[in-house]
Amino acid sequence: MCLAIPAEIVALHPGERALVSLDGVTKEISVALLDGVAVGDYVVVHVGHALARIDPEEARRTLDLLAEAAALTAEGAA
Amino acid sequence: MCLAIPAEIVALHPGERALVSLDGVTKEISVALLDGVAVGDYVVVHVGHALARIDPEEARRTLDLLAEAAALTAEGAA
Amino acid sequence: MTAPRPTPPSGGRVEMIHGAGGKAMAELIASIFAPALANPYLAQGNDQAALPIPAGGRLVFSTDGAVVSPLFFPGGDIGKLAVNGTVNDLAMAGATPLYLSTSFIIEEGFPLADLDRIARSIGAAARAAGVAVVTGDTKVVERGKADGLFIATAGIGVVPAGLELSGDRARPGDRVILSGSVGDHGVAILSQRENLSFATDLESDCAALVPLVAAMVAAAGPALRLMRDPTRGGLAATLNELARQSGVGMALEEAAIPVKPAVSAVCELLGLDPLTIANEGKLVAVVAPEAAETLLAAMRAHPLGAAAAIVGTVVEDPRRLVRMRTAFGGERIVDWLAGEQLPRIC
Amino acid sequence: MTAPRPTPPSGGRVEMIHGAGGKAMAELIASIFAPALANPYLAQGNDQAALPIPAGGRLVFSTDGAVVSPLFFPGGDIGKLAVNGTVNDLAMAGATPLYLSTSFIIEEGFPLADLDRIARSIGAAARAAGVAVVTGDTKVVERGKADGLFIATAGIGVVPAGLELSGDRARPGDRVILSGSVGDHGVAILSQRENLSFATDLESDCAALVPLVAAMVAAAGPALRLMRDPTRGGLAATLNELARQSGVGMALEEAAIPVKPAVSAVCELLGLDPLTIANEGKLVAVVAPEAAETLLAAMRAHPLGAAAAIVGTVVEDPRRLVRMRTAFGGERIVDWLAGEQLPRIC
Amino acid sequence: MKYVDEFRDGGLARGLAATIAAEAEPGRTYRLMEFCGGHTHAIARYGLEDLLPQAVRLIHGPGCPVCVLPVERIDAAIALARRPGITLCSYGDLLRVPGSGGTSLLKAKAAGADVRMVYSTLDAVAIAQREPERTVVFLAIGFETTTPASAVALEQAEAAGLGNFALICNHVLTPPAMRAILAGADGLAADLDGVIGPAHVSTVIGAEAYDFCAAEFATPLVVAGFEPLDLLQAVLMLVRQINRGEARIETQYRRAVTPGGNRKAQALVERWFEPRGAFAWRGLGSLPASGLKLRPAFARFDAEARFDLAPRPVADPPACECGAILRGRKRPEECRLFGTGCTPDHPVGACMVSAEGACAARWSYGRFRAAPAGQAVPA
Amino acid sequence: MKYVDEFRDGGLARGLAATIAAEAEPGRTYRLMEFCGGHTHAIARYGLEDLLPQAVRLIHGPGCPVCVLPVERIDAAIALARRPGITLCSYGDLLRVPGSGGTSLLKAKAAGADVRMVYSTLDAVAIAQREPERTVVFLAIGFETTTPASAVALEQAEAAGLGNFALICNHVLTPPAMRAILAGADGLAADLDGVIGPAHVSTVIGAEAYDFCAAEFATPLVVAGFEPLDLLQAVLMLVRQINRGEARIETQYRRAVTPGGNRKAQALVERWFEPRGAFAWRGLGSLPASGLKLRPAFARFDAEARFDLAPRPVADPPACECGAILRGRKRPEECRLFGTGCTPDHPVGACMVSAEGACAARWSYGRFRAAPAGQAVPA
Ligand code: SF4
Ligand code: SF4
Ligand SMILES: [Mg+2]
Ligand SMILES: [Mg+2]
Ligand SMILES: [Mg+2]
Ligand SMILES: [Mg+2]
Ligand SMILES: [Mg+2]
Ligand SMILES: [Mg+2]
Ligand SMILES: [Mg+2]
Ligand SMILES: [Mg+2]
Ligand SMILES: [Mg+2]
Ligand SMILES: [Mg+2]
Repeated sequence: MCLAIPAEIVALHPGERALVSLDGVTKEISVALLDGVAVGDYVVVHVGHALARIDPEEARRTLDLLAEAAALTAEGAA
Repeated sequence: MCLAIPAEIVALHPGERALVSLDGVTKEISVALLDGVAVGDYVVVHVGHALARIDPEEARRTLDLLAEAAALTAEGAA
Repeated sequence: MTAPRPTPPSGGRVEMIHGAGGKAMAELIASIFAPALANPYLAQGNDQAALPIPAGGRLVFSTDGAVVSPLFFPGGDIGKLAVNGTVNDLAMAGATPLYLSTSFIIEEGFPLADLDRIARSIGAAARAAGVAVVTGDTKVVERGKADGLFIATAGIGVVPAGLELSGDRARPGDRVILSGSVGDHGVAILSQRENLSFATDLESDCAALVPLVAAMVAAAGPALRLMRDPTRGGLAATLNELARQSGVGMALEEAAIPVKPAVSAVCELLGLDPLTIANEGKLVAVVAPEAAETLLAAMRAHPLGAAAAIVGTVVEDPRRLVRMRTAFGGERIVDWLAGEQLPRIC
Repeated sequence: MTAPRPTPPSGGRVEMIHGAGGKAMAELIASIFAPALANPYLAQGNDQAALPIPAGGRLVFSTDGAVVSPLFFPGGDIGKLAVNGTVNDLAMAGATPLYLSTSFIIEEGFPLADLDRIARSIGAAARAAGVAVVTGDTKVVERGKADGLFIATAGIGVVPAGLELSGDRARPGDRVILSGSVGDHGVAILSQRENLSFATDLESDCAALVPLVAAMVAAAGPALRLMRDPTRGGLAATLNELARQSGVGMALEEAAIPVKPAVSAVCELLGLDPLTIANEGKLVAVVAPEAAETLLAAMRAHPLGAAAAIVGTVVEDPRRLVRMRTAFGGERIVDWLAGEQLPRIC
Repeated sequence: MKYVDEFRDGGLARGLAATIAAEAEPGRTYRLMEFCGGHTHAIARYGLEDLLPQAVRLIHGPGCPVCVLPVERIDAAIALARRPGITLCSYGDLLRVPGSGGTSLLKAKAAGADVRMVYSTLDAVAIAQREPERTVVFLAIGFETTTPASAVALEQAEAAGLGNFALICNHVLTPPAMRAILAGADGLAADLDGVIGPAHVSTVIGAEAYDFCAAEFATPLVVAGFEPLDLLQAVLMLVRQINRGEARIETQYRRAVTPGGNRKAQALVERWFEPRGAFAWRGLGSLPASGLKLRPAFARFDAEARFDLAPRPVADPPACECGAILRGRKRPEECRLFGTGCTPDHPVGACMVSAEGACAARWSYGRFRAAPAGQAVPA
Repeated sequence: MKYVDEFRDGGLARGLAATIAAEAEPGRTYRLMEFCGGHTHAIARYGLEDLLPQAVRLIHGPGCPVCVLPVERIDAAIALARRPGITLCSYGDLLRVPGSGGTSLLKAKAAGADVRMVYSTLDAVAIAQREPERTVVFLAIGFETTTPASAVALEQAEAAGLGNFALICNHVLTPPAMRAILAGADGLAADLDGVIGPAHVSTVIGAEAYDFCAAEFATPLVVAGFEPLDLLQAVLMLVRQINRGEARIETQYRRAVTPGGNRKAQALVERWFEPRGAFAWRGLGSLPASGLKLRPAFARFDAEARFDLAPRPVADPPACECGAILRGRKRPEECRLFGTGCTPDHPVGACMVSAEGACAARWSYGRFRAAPAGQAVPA
């Protein structure tokens, strides 16, 4: 039910709507729940609404932590 | 368009309606256009309405005249 | 009618999921179609049936879509009609029908109990015609996108070498034989239409003509030119088709064409011509004149041809007209139906 | 695409009279179906086609109903789908498809120009698959009683003696080969549904698998156990069917299963599993392990199998489960679709 | 079928035909117009022409209400049927009639309009009751036979207080059309020796309604039943009158027709309808007081008033000879479109539209008969 | 797919799993509840159990709004859908959920009710605009993730002045349910060592909303994304907290979740909805202030008020162990109906209803795993 997926804003449409792209698949969604959405932003899309903006910096940091944790043991490093 | 066929009244139904029979095929029709229709009467049915009562006596007379006319020549008598 | 089988589903309805290719569809097939149609080829359980190749002769292949409304009618139902519609088209080539396929298109919400009844009717009709339903397909469409149920059947038969029946083989002088009364099926269907609201005891003639055809082929041999079942469009359409295909005319005798009183009565009431009304268990045969009486006798000896009659003669006519001497003594053309609107009858 | 033909009807619509068995129907057939499908068997002009009996082997017979919505979609239309739906079911038995029948159920008001376009698509698909549409049937139902057009096809093919492919022949140790990416057809159809409103370049994979199958049979011979096309219900349903039919389990490798990025993306957006989505130009083969690489190479050499992959192994499992090692490293069951509601896709 | 089969006896027919042949005077032609499409149809269906002597020539009149309905009224009905919320009901005969530009009610139905065939007027009322969210318009058509059925429907709609039922009135009257033909409306005198009067129209209006034929035009008229023996008997009665130089109104169809007709039906029609100033007939043009409309008091049931239907006159097809045919001056075969450009599948003119039309009956039932000299027989 | 594929890397997963295994202390069990059905689904879909050491036991929580919706509310929606003139719209997940007596919205649709699947709330508003003659009722369901979408739909309906749009509010709240589980609502203490907090709920309500877990129940919680690496990382974070004896609220899913959440969404929800006194959860019973309803000022959009829906409570099926499963006290295999009387095709209890339910996920994705001792493995 809480299925949501990050997608890139590729165009802003009138009426608080935007076109998002997910690997080339495009879909019009509502961005009424987010202020200041811009083309190039990644947003979390849930039942046709953008719920949250993805913070690229935080994403990078999380991946760094992941890689670090995965490398802690011999198996992970293999 | 003026297709009509004689059928026998076999039952009277409420609401100025009646069941007619034509060689065992029965159909409900309106008898709103004829007063005093009775079971056993033959009526001329047109688009679901009884238009006229058949007069058996006149029918017989017409057939007599027909038979008579048909018998006038040698070919007719053959 | 068949061996004991699981109690048919009651109260349930077909849902979209029954057509989605998953477990619900498999269960629908297993609970309704498999027991009703059981035979070893169907039991192969593949998306196709592998069948022995008949020895000798030619294959005959035909299809029919059944879209009748109502689905149940006096003398039959859509299942029986779907089987016989194809079986008869095979038989008209002189073929022995062997295998049928059934393609079901079901409207969401269709009662499972009705589907079960129709499946059993298909099974019974197939057994009666000596064919096996060996493969099938089931689709479900949303409510409002179909009319309860449509069934398309296709069939394979085999015709022995040397027997060549085709609509182009009628020749001047040939006799036209009709296997029985016309209009029974169409009028039985019409009697079920609410908006026409008439009542009759008449039943559809829906039947597999296979055994009658076997008797005819045995009796007339190569003198038999062709057969065709006068379904949609009735006898009028069939004879006009044949006249066109063979490049001949036809001369009919109205008095020889059997019409049941109830059919005549309904036609008078509604302004229809019995010759344009559908039949589902009748055939027209064209036969060389010298074999006509033999063939007629053979047909009359069979229950499906008890009322058979020679109804006309093939004549030369570059205009390919079907003419008829009326019972009244005059002559008229029997044309294709120009455009009367009848309810769906097959 | 074909020889010059009468200009297709424009602006007109199918009326009830086109299904009434009279002249209007004959004209519809003559102007639309006959030129699009032309072949000598169809030209016999009877209600059935008489065909030469193939020499040797077994007959294969199958049917499919096409009820897809929309009727025209990226990569195909209902006509192409109807042809390939049956052709592929024949090919899955290793058969060479020879003859098709087509049964049209048309909704009153259907544009004649669309019907013409679909008829030509059927003709093109049949020629591409090497089959002839030899017989047919046309019914028209009232507006609101169908969804534009349904087409049921049935087909006859012949399989050479000695080639026995069947869903019950998978044995533990056999390899499972998939001919290409999954989900293309279903997602292409979904992309056309207004209420889902997403856009993609993806096209349906709708294709006749006949030449690929010929190459496979040539390459693997009797080591080929079975083939099946993962249509409705997708790869998941097909593998579960096969597991059930053969009494085995399957062990899949998720990483080996080709899925196009657009298909993955749509599935993520809508919460669907690509393994449950319909394909119309893919097949699953089960092959003895020693022939797996040879077969794979033969498949990859053919355009229809360019992305073929060994996706799993048949295993012993009394519970007949289809299990999958996920790309992530865990394991899970690949079950039949329990009940997701997808639009009508085939 | 009682009162039917007796009047279809082929044996009697041969006798009657012989009598007619015997009584027809040598060298004389009896040009008899059957006014009514029902008669036209019966003549064709039973092949009566084969039974009559050459001397008797049957001329098909304008008595098919479907045939004579002007195109603009079909156009108006189609336009109304296409409006959302409207359910247009009519008798099956009318649905195929071509309007302008090759359209028809059936084609409009195929294209999505809610058009329904009904068997009876009362079916349309029932639809209006069953589907209160639809506005049900009955496209009424017909001669005096059929008008009372429309009146009964209106009575029922009124009694049920239906606000969603209305009627397009195309009812027409027999006597004015007959008068126009006998008078030679376009200045040419009708060349008729006698008239076969309508069967079922006459059950309603009575035989007295035709007195003017004899009185004003010195033309004999016999009201005849629709069965083939009825027709032959009427022909004999006319031949006899003509031979004697008489011009009387007789009734052959006495089993159902009285001099005064069905007074109850007449009263009902009178309550609901009144004559129009003029009404256009395909093939005949505009004829005064020849059509009916709803009385203004019932405007709420009058679709023409309610929906502002303003039929825009459409000219009859130029090559069509219907006018001459309906007046008995030409035969269908003499039209150059007959069977080539104009057939029952693709009718051009009024007479080819319904199975009761002169051209359609000729084509569908009788085209095997010899074509006139100098004209190829259409295949 | 950016921000997706990176978090599905099987290589990193193996490393992370090894680290978790290495850090899990011998002899200790880590009982971690993933509250959210999205996590439950991801665990099953990626087979995460195979990657985790025995010591880590994942317990499926009640975070599937479809699963926990009480039967009586489905019954009420079905009854409403059956009324003429009503078009009932909902997300696909909800349509299959069984109501009383084996019915469901899909079965009601098959039987003729106008039930439509929509992808978004706005589709339902669009239907109401396109079909003004229908009354469109959106059957709203979902946690805090989904509620804002309902609020946006209501905003649009209000702006468009739609009189034919209403909503049945079944929106529920995460914190009260979590509190009930941690508190042991039925008197039994929850036996949990840590909680994996919702991903998308938290984008809306923010991580601070879970402070009570640590403060009141001394239970650590990590808000985690729905991708499998997110989950593994959250497990590692929890293991580490537990090892250290900590109980803090952490956020693994920092790329989308902030401490305060989406204030705009919160404000919109606040405008339209208010908490109910109590709301019944299948398996958990009635929980105070755990559900939302439309504010009385918006009664015109409230289908419960407009159509007098009075859901009649239906007892949970007696043999169903959902309550114990949702509290982490039993595993699906320990229910005697699991896979026999209760399957995703024919669900009996709440947890078998949606693919995100604990029992359904176990059955559909994981039933090959060893059954508990003494219990036959269902085929
Ligand atoms: S054949 Fe056609 S065009 Fe000619 S007169 Fe008759 S109706 Fe008119
Ligand atoms: S298996 Fe079914 S009955 Fe048992 S706990 Fe799960 S949902 Fe409830
Ligand atoms: Mg056929
Ligand atoms: Mg047939
Ligand atoms: Mg046939
Ligand atoms: Mg199939
Ligand atoms: Mg048929
Ligand atoms: Mg098939
Ligand atoms: Mg197929
Ligand atoms: Mg298949
Ligand atoms: Mg057919
Ligand atoms: Mg298919």
